[in-house]
Amino acid sequence: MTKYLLQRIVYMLITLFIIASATFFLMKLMPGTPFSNEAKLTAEQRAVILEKYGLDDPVPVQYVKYVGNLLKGDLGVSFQFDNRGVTDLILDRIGPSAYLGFQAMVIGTILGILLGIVSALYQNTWADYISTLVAIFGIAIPSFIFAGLLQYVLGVELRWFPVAFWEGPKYTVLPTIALLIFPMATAARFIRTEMIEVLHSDYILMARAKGMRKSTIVFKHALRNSLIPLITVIGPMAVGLMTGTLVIEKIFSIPGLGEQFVRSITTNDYPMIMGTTIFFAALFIFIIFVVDVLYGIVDPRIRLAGGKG
Amino acid sequence: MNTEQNISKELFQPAQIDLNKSERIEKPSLTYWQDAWLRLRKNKAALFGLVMVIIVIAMAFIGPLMTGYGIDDQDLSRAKMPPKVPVLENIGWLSLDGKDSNGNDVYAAKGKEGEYYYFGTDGLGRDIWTRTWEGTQISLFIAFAAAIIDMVIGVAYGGISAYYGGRVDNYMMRFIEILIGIPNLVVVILMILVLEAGLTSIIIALTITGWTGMARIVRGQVLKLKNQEFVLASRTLGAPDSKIIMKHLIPNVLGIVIINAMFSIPSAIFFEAFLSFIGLGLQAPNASLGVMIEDGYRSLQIFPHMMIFPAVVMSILMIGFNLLADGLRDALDPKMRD
Amino acid sequence: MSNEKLLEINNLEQHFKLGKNNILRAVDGISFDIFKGETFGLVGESGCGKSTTGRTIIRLYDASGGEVLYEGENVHGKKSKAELKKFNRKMQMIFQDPYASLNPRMTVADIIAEGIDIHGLAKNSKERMEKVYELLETVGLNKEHANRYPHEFSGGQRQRIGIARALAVDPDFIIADEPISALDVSIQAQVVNLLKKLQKEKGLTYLFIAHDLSMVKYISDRIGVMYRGKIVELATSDELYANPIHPYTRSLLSAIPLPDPDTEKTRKRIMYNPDIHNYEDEEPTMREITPGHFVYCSESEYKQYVAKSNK
Amino acid sequence: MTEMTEKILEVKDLHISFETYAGEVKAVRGVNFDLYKGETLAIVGESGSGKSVTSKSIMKLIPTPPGKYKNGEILFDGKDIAKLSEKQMQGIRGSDISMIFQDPMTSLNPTMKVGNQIMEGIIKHQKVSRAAAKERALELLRLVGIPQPEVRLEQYPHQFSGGMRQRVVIAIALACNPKILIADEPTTALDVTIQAQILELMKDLQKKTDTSIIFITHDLGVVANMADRVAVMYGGKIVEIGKAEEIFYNPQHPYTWGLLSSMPSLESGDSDLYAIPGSPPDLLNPPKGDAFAARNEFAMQIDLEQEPPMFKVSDTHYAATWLLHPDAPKVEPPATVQRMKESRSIGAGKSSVGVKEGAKNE
Amino acid sequence: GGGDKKPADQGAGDDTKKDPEVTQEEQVLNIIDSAEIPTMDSIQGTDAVAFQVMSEVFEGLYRLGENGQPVEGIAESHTVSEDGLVYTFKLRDAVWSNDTPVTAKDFVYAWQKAVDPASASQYAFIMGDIKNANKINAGEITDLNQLGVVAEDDKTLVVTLERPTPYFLSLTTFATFLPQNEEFRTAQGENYGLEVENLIYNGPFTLTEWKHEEGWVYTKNEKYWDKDTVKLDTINVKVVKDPATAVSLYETGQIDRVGLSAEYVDKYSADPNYRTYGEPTLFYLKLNQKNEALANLDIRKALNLAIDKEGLADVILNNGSKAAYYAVPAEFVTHPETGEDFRAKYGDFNKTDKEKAAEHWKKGLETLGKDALSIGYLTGDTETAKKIDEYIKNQLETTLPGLTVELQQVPFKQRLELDDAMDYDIQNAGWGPDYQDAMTFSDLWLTDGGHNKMAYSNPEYDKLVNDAKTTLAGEPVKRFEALQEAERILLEEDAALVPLYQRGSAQLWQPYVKNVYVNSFGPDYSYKWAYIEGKAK
Ligand SMILES: Nc1ncnc2c1ncn2[C@@H]1O[C@H](COP(=O)(O)OP(=O)(O)OP(=O)(O)O)[C@@H](O)[C@H]1O
Ligand SMILES: Nc1ncnc2c1ncn2[C@@H]1O[C@H](COP(=O)(O)OP(=O)(O)OP(=O)(O)O)[C@@H](O)[C@H]1O
Ligand SMILES: [Mg+2]
Ligand SMILES: [Mg+2]
Repeated sequence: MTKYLLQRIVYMLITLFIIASATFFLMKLMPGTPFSNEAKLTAEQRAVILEKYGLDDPVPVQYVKYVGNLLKGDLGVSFQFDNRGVTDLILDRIGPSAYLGFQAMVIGTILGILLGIVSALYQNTWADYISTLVAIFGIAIPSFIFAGLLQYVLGVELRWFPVAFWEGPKYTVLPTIALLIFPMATAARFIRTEMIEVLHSDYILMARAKGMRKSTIVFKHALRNSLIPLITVIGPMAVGLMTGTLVIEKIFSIPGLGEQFVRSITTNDYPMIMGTTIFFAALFIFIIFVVDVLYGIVDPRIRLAGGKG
Repeated sequence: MNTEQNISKELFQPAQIDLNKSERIEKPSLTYWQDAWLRLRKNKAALFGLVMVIIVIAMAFIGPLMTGYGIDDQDLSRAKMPPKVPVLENIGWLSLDGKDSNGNDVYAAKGKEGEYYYFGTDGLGRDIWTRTWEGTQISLFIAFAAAIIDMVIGVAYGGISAYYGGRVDNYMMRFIEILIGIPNLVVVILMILVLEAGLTSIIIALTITGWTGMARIVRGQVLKLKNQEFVLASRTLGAPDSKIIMKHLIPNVLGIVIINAMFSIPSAIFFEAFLSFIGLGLQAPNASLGVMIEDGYRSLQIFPHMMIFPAVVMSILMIGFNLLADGLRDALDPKMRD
Repeated sequence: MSNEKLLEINNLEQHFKLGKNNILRAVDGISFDIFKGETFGLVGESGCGKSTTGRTIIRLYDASGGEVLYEGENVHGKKSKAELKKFNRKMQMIFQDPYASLNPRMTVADIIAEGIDIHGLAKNSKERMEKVYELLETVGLNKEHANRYPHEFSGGQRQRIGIARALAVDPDFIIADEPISALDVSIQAQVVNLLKKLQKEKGLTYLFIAHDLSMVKYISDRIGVMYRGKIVELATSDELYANPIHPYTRSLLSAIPLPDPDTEKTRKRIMYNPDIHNYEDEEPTMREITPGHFVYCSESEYKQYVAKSNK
Repeated sequence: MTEMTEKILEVKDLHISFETYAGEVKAVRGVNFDLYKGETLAIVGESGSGKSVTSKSIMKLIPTPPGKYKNGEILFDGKDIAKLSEKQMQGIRGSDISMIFQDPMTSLNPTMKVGNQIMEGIIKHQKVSRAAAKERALELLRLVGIPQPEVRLEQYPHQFSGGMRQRVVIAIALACNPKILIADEPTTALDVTIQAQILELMKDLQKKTDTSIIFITHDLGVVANMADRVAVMYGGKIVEIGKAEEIFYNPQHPYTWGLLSSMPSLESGDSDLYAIPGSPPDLLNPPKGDAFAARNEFAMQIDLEQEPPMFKVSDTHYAATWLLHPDAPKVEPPATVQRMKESRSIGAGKSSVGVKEGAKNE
Repeated sequence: GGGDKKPADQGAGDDTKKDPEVTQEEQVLNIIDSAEIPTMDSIQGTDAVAFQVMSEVFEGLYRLGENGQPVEGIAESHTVSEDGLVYTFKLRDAVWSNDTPVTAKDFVYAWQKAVDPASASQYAFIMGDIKNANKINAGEITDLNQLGVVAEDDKTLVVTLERPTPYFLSLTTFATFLPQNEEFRTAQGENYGLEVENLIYNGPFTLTEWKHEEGWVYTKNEKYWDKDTVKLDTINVKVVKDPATAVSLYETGQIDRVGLSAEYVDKYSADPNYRTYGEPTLFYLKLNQKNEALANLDIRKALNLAIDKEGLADVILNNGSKAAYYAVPAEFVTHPETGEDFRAKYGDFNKTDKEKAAEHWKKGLETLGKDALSIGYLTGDTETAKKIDEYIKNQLETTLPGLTVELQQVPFKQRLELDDAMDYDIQNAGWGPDYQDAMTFSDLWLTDGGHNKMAYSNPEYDKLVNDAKTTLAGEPVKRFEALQEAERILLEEDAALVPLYQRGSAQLWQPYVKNVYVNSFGPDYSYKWAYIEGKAK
């Protein structure tokens, strides 16, 4: 078990390392430098800056230095914000993103699961059609439209919830709703498909033959078995949501990582791009690992250390 | 339990039974696809979806011819006009009467009484009806391109990974993980450097980013299939790998591939809109549905027609594709056949 | 049936690596010969390695050890593509699951003609179709089935299509891996009869794998009983049923239910406990108890068995 | 078997159809039988003949849609099951009637501990505490011969072998001392040796609890081992029903003949097996007349036109074949069947009843 | 701010000019800004947000007052030497928020630091008029004390210039010219300016709360020398990036001012709180003469005459922007003597005339020996830009037969890169003033001008502009007229670029917000004099 874990961790680190390296070199190909803004720097000034940020070295040297710093856990200093450490910036911004993402993910998934269950139980009835339609809309319509409508209707017209900003639980309502539509729709579709299949399986028949109540059958027997395929997609989706979504953060003026990251790309803030990428990738790889663990929990047949099946 | 008495004795003569006939199959011979079509036809929702898709596709080609306006016929004197449709203009609640939200007849105000813009006009005075259907063409093209790319690369990658298995599989899957790990935006922005806006760029962008999900699904399927007895049978006959892949594996993953390709269509359509947004999409004045929706979204409160019509067409398309995909899944699922 | 060896299996091993230190010895050093024209039955409990044996022989798996000699030539070991193709023509396989063994996306004609195409056995498409029709007839189906798809057939018909596919390349040796286990009783007889008929007509040699002993007994000339990757007893079928020696064989035989209520009601089942053997001190091997009757046993067991069978 | 007391279940003229894309599959087309207390009724017949549908319909487990109860009634203790609500059925299922399915690999929930799967039904039906249910579960596991039940209770199905899983399924089915146990091919997926163990176990338990068993299989060996009475199904109907001895030693329906003779006995020689030609009927369009006619070498004109009624052979033995009509020509059953008959007539009648009665006296 | 301008959505001002009364009302202003403060180090500031914040919490020698005129800040008064080269500033008694006095040394320290190449200040160039600034900045002089700024004593600052600079006072209002306290800064080390507590203030307000990416709060600075003028107690600033969100916030009464993007103008143009403002920011098409076709005067003329700019400004932008036919904006600088606007003399160049455009086009094509042309059009990727570009493309293509315009939208950074490399044909660009003088626009098009990058070169133009910089520096009228003449050459004779519009902005202001000054360069607004009146009703 420990051995397996260690092996996993080594794999994860290697993947992370490759992602970091690839991003590093790709970034070097990006147009512009962080300081081309006004093009009014003197050669001397430019040299000073380049030296300050280690940009005067040949790319391979920069790379080696970067990796060295990385190993020390040093992600460098942001270019766009004077003197601010990348690590601090990320930790600062991840809070709201993660909070929102997590909340949306959890609520969305739960709602989606319920929707999927209704769909599966009442297959080809109105309940099914309506929940399918909801799911399709959720997948087909981008979240910025939902966000805009929510803001206008619930925020401006009805004044039920604050229009924007990040000042407490009440402020999370609208962005959460806008964000949760997608996981909800996805979960609903996956659960529906899987649940229909599971409900036709022998062990469900067996549970019915035992005289179990419908609710018991659905929640105790069928649900857990229907979750497995959902877990696979939920993992990466969770990373996507928790690392911040540009549009939602922009529309609701939330100080999150998504907006920050996009800006760091458009301003060529190399350390920030790199840092965020590594952070995302690490989170992503970690979540994949968590998904594997979850598999094991949801499905006892799958054991972490390999073994059977 | 007595038997009836009035049965003629002749009936007890041995019958001429051709025992070979008992091997006859009564059902008409159906190919896999014919059979799937039969199933699909029974599925009302799927059929409805199919009809919706067909109508939208047809309109995409007929629509632009119906008004005589081109997609780039700008005229600022007729900018931002609300929709007005002959006949329907008389039905009040449809608000297709050319009046704005305050009830002013914009057509009269602008001196365009005799003219009709079914979906209204945009900020540059272009006919949204024409643009919507032209945009539908583009979006459909993107959708199919995405689906095909998904199918070609995703299927090939997933198929190879699973078929050769072991170390190859391990490395190929790690590679996918790495691909997903590198932020999309970095890659796409880099592409702006090398590429010019246009279809090629869109397709390349889709190629770089779109297929990993499909590859994973196909891999799973092929892993299951490759140990199926019919594949083993082919191997005992001495079939080369290429033949096994082409004849046995690919045809059998096709169903699930088609379904997944359909599900990937919505995201492709909006990805294109995003590409347009950062300058990699189609050259203006061409605009896809996604781009029109994004543009229109900005005016939603004041000129809702600029977003609503493209959005409705898009929704119809999406619902159509999804219902169809759902139906196809049921129709193509081997578990459902008898 | 002759005494000419068609196939010699020497110390065949097939190990699956399940994890780092977890090796499953699915086939653990078995040896036997199959003679030209005979049917060699292989029985044993589920998971004892019967299928693996069959699949290793036909090279679906590369053997972990040992050799398979076909007419004196090793099937395993490095081979050119052409040589392998030659073996592929001589050896064929019929599979267990009539649903899984036919590609649902191919017509019956294409399924049957696959071997013909691969080995270029037909000059043109007309000849190809003629061959297909002929094969269909051989297995009791007819022309009009050629353009249909597997899902339109019943299990028995599918199994016959599988047989036709194997026959298409004119093999000498066919491995039938539980060809009837998945079929209905009423259909099983059709397939078994067909296999027997084909053997008579074409002089085929079979390796017949099953766990239904009554059917194996009926069709086989000689039978090997497998237990956990090893052959524990090997004899002609009559001998095996008349004088089962190895305790596992006896237990197996005692467990077969017979379609006769009277005998069933009096039947006593014999249990097999693998712990009764004492193999720690004495190396077990295959030993000939009576001519042609081999049992996997230790020296002391051997003596015991000989004594018993002489009684 | 006249002394067999109460009927616990009566199935009368049961018709069940499935609505599929291709049309209506008439899976069960008029099935009649009774089940007596303490007996084992075996239902045999080939795949698709409607065995499972019949048995599921007794528990009202046919999925509707696509399934449909077209006609007939199922009387359990005098109540028509078809008329009971889902709620009422939940009370009956698992407590009065329980069921064992064919495949032990798939009939246990892979993500639920075995103990919970056993206890669930007990808690529901007997309204006892978890602790008490656990006690009962342990007892059951012991009863079905699973060693170390305390440990096993906490394990998941995949940690059990096939035979053990089927034992667990049996334990679940027996948990509430059902009056009727329906076993739908409970050993088909198992090895012969394990099958033998399971069969022994079931017989053993039946002796102790006096449960009535409906045993579905297509293995005649198993039938011979288990059954007091046998019903042979073909094409959605029972074509022959009678005591085990009557079916094995004096079969009347040509399909039964076919079944019996296609099994090679250990003595059968080198001659070809008797094979029923052709394939089973298509229940989408059941043929006119006798469904078996197309595969019946003894078919008569009338078989193609009219469905045969049940002819009485003895008080306990009926068969639906025109061959039993007085006007029908006499035909010889195939050799194997003849042989069975002969071997039997040598020592007829002695043992069988005795065994049964012996069982009852215990 | 200076440099390239992206069309923005905001910008505002106030036309209520009542005498400030002392009111009993809560003096709280709620506003938004479009981004997080990138830096609080005055010598590193480059963008509008930074300039705005710094102007509220710091104070330089002068600050922008009503009508964008410099009014005294830390400087009580100043004298200029005869030759216009030496400025002597007398400082008043003012203190930093940590009670240390603001002295001349603080200016010397900050200014030296700004031009020190080691600081890599991007706005160091703006000090170029000070003696030796450019040389130090380029590393030619390493002794910072050579910079032409000296603290004669704590209250006297002497600045020596390279050349007479008429607009020097307006420069001193600029963020880069703000003072910094050396002692404090050194004590803070790396952390200087990162949080509220790492800063000291000497402006009308102090920064009392700063939640990164969310917003910040200004509180009245009780130690400010002119605190009696300051009425507002608190200004709450929130970061809002989405224009629609901003409007929604205004609608729900959470903010007191909002900028309107074009779409919203239609909705609110009849609103009593609707205002539009012109800005001295100019947008135009750069025509790269490295392109053979664009080197042709007829072609350039054609392009100049072909576009209906009124439609662009009134229908598409629709926010107070004006069609532009000039290279120096209107209402920006006035004649030193007559007080006439810069535009008064020549008015508009190249008024739209589609027929004439077509004629020039035909002639141009003939000269080139072609009958069709395909021209690239480099542009940014903002939403407004997109719409404008589509319009221009259509205008050009429909007016000029045989022309194909190929749009190339790229992110801002990449556009600058391509601009620098002169790798484009036509480019949509803009410019806002760095200081209040026509020169900030005129010197763009010098042959070696940093912003030229379109291969425009006319010795006549160069001479006029350079003269204005040097020989005519002391003669305001001649200088002014020279720059007017230069513009005429640039547009009338050379048609070197296609002016598009002078930006305006449309805004909604709550009527109770009074006395906010709108600036044409530097910080967008001045809140020092602002107050709230009538909100309570
Ligand atoms: N590809 C494989 N990888 C790993 N283990 C395998 C593989 N194939 C078979 N095994 C294992 O090898 C053992 C023998 O399997 P095999 O299929 O040969 O048994 P069998 O006798 O044919 O059983 P059955 O009667 O169930 O068909 C089993 O434990 C099985 O799980
Ligand atoms: N859910 C269903 N939908 C459609 N048809 C069904 C369904 N369930 C059963 N059938 C049909 O009903 C008929 C009887 O099926 P049933 O399962 O009772 O057969 P069986 O005798 O149990 O066969 P087996 O021995 O294979 O288990 C078959 O033709 C089957 O296809
Ligand atoms: Mg096997
Ligand atoms: Mg069944």
